[in-house]
Amino acid sequence: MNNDIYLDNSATTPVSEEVIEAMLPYWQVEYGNASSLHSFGRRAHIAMEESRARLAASLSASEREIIFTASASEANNLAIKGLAFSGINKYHIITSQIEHPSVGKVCQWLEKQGFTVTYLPVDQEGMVDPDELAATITDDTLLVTIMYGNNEIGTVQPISQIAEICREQGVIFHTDAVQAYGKIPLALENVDMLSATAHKLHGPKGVGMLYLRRGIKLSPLIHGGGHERGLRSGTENIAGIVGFAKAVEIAFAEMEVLRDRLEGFREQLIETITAIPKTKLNGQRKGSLPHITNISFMAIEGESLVMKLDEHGIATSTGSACSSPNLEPSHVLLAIGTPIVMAHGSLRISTGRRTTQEEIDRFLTILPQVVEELREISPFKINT
Amino acid sequence: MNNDIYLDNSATTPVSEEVIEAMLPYWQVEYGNASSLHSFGRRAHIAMEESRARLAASLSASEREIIFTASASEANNLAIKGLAFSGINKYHIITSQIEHPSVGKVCQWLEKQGFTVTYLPVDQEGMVDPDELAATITDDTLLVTIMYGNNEIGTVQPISQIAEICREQGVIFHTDAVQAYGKIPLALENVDMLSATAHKLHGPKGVGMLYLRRGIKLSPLIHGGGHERGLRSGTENIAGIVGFAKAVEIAFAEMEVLRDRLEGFREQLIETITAIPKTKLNGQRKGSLPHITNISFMAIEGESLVMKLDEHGIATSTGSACSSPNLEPSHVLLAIGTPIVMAHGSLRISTGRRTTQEEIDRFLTILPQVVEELREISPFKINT
Amino acid sequence: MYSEKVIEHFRNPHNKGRLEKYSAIGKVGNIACGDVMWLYIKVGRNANDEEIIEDISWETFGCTAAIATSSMVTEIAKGKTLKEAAAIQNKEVADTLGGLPPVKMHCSLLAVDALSEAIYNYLQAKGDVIPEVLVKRHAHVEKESKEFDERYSSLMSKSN
Amino acid sequence: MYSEKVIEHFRNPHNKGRLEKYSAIGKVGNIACGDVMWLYIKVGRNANDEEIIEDISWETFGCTAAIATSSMVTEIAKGKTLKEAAAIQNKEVADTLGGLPPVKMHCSLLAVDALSEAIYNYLQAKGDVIPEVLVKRHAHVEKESKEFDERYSSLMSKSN
Ligand SMILES: Cc1ncc(COP(=O)(O)O)c(C=O)c1O
Ligand SMILES: Cc1ncc(COP(=O)(O)O)c(C=O)c1O
Repeated sequence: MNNDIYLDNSATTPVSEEVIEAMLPYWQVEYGNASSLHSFGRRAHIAMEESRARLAASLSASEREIIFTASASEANNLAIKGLAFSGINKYHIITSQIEHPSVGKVCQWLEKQGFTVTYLPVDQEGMVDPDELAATITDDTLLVTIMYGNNEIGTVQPISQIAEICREQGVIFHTDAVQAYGKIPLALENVDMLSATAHKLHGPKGVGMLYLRRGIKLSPLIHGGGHERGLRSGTENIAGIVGFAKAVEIAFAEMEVLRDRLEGFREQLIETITAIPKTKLNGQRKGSLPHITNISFMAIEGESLVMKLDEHGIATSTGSACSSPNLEPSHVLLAIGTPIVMAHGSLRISTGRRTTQEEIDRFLTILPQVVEELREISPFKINT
Repeated sequence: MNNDIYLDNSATTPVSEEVIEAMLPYWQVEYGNASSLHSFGRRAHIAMEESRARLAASLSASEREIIFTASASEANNLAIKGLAFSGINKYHIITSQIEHPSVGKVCQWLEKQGFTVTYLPVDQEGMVDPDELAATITDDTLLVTIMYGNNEIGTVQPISQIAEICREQGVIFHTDAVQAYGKIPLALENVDMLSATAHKLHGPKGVGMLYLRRGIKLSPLIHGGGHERGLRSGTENIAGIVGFAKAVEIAFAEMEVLRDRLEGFREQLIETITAIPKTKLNGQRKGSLPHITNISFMAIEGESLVMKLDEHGIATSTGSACSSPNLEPSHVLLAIGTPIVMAHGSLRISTGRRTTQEEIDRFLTILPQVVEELREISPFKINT
Repeated sequence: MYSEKVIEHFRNPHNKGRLEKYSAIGKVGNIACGDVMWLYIKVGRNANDEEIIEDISWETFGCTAAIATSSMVTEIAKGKTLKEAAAIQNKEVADTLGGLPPVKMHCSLLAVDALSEAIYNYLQAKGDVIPEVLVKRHAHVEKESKEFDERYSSLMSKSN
Repeated sequence: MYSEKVIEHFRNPHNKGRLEKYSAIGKVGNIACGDVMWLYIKVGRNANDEEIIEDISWETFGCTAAIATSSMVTEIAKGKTLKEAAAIQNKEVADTLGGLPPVKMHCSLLAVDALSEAIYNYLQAKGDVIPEVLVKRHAHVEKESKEFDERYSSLMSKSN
């Protein structure tokens, strides 16, 4: 497996050695339940609160504002449904057409419960227009939820502008920052809620968090023992939480250096791949998340491209939702106006902390061969 | 820490060495996202499905019937709210007075949403009366949820009788089997849903499961990418899931032997402790969960007993909800008719896979001294 | 999700490309759905003087399953009489591949459709009687293609 | 949850037990709430001939915080004049213990109440004028005790 090249870091990341080391004591030695009175419990509780403090610091927030969940999906659901059911008599939500399903599907579900949802369009690079957003806010608007950075194409939204508009209009603003948190500096001044997850930044799977600005009331999704200030019950996953905090610590310490390196890779990827005929970069040319590059290939179906690369030990993904039963391509690519044919042939390459120059070079040698192979067996011939 | 005696295994358990070993590969080597198409993803998916098969086998269920969650609290919420919101036009739920808050608080919340809930009383040993249960079922009854074994006093309910009644009456039956699963053989013939969690049986915190009989439709709590057959979205915690399956494998392989050993400890604990004046066993004398022993001490407040034992390196817990702001003692102890004073002075001793005879002996030497000490500083004198 | 056999056929597909000399083509699928299959047959005769599929190949734009089923359906059909070939069921293709994920079963349908279309086109060009089964399948393919076009245009307008 | 100082006082409580000779007792709390504190004072006089708390002790049924605050309030009060002792605030007790969890703040209240009650009882028995603050606190303690009794009976009936 040593030869494998993992370029799917926006799906999930390998857990860093330091993170595993940080977690290890919390299974066999410090295994207490953080609610227990005895020393085992107290030490677990301290470890949890130290981790919470670290996450809070990363957002310049206070500890009371961090709620641990099991995933960003849960955090998104808690933020949106929790506010929807908190008893505020407002029934309009504004979001974008390019959200992750854990925001998009929640909004669709709320529509069935009687809410009205505005799905803002985006431009060709995937950007929401803050003016357009401002124009859709009404007296009935409960929440605006716009993701920070897109998971398929890497586009970064003008969050500080959007958040400021919401603050001025007295509307609560939530952002799904799963892909941006720990990768780029975040502008959070007027952000009321923010979701993140550990496994996208070299932490363990199964831990997420919601930043919840003090004073905002939510209805819990999971009732029970009253953990996390009553907002999320269930015995806390101490090892996971400690691992999350460690991963965040590393991510913030390394952010600038890593970002430069990944931006370098991204430049190289874009240059080399768009030199292949009939290809197109999806997303922003500049200002994008550093770790995501999404490119479409005419006359190739994305899934088979991923599978062919896999044959060479290269892990990537496709924006096209080929596995979805209705066979429609990615809603994100369609939202930015990608022609269907190109939307079916998209490849997402996402780098991470472990990615090396040598891997990028090797990938860029193999990719054109694979593209060639697939175009050869396609009925649509591309004159190269 | 080597001298510490951990007797709080119903709060949580140390993770077994074999379980950690089983999990280890899934952080740094097999870290793929189980939804990914490439080999990393496929291997993660296989690991998850093998784990699912193992859990299914432990319940004589099929793999499709196992839904992974992050905790039993989540599983209980999913089972109860998920059914409540599934679109069946029935609005009556039957439960008991001694459920875990992740069932009890959900029922209370549903009452606010317009449901009617019957909280069945229990007898002095904590048993629900199946006839009484049968009598409360109406045409409007959607669900009966009764826990398998109680987490505070260890009482095991007549689940097969209850489940049979529900089946006959066409009412869906759910059981919170957190404390019983892997500890005693379960009678599941007519059980429709069952919740369990890994961290109570020497698996990791942060993984739970819901067994959901084929054909029962639930509304998801967490919408999103459609994981777990659409019932619970969020990237799956593969390491945790693999660890859960390993812990279950061990628990089932060792069940008989461990049960005998823990029952032996329980006998010894009951004999020795109830020999201390003004004490009383809470729960069943026979037929209880093997790992839980709950005893009340007159004129002692439970929390300080736990804290005094902790001074001696002994981890236990109290049934009294001393940390709850309203200062009311355990709802379970009150439900079995324990006088308030005794309910305030309860101690729960719970053993596990790692508990040794030597630890039990040492605990039983220290406990009477500690009881004596606390009674000495109490205004209520016990004539010993 | 995919069986080993599917992945094997995807990695080393049989009968790929365009036959130099072919008797007919069957074209199915729609680029808007991400699956297009062109199937080429060359018809010959066996010892009993029955018309058989002497050679066969395909060109496919599509996912792993589309490519693997293209490979498999041509393997199964090769050497069969036209009548036998027309009787191949998509389930046989999927089963021989060790099964397909439910959302991918349509690929095996596409593959047998492509084969049927090729035989249909061959018989029609020759002016031969076309068996009922092929006529029915052809009608179905036409209908789907029309539906796809409609869906395609709706998707296209969505993407503006 | 508990500060180091709380745990230290819980483990090695000061002034525990019943004074052999005491001038008055203050009894507060209710067994139904899980907290009962009895506080004993022995009154003497200082060099200025003011009445002081010469010795002090307690017996407590209650949680960690109840025991730690019993220990701490008696430490703080010892040697103080009655007037100074009557002015001790629960916040001082809690702060000197390095803080208490919010749900446990009532223990520090209980502790100063017990002290106030002891002084109140002492002064009342002697027929002295009772400072306004002690009268008020005494009224409050009486009221709480009545409320507790009501709650207790409701809890008792629940547990049948
Ligand atoms: C009976 C019972 N049900 C549910 C739970 C909740 O389990 P978890 O901590 O996994 O949410 C527990 C333990 O906390 C329990 O003992
Ligand atoms: C933008 C975005 N939001 C939410 C999620 C969901 O995260 P999780 O898997 O922790 O639920 C993901 C990744 O899957 C994501 O990329």
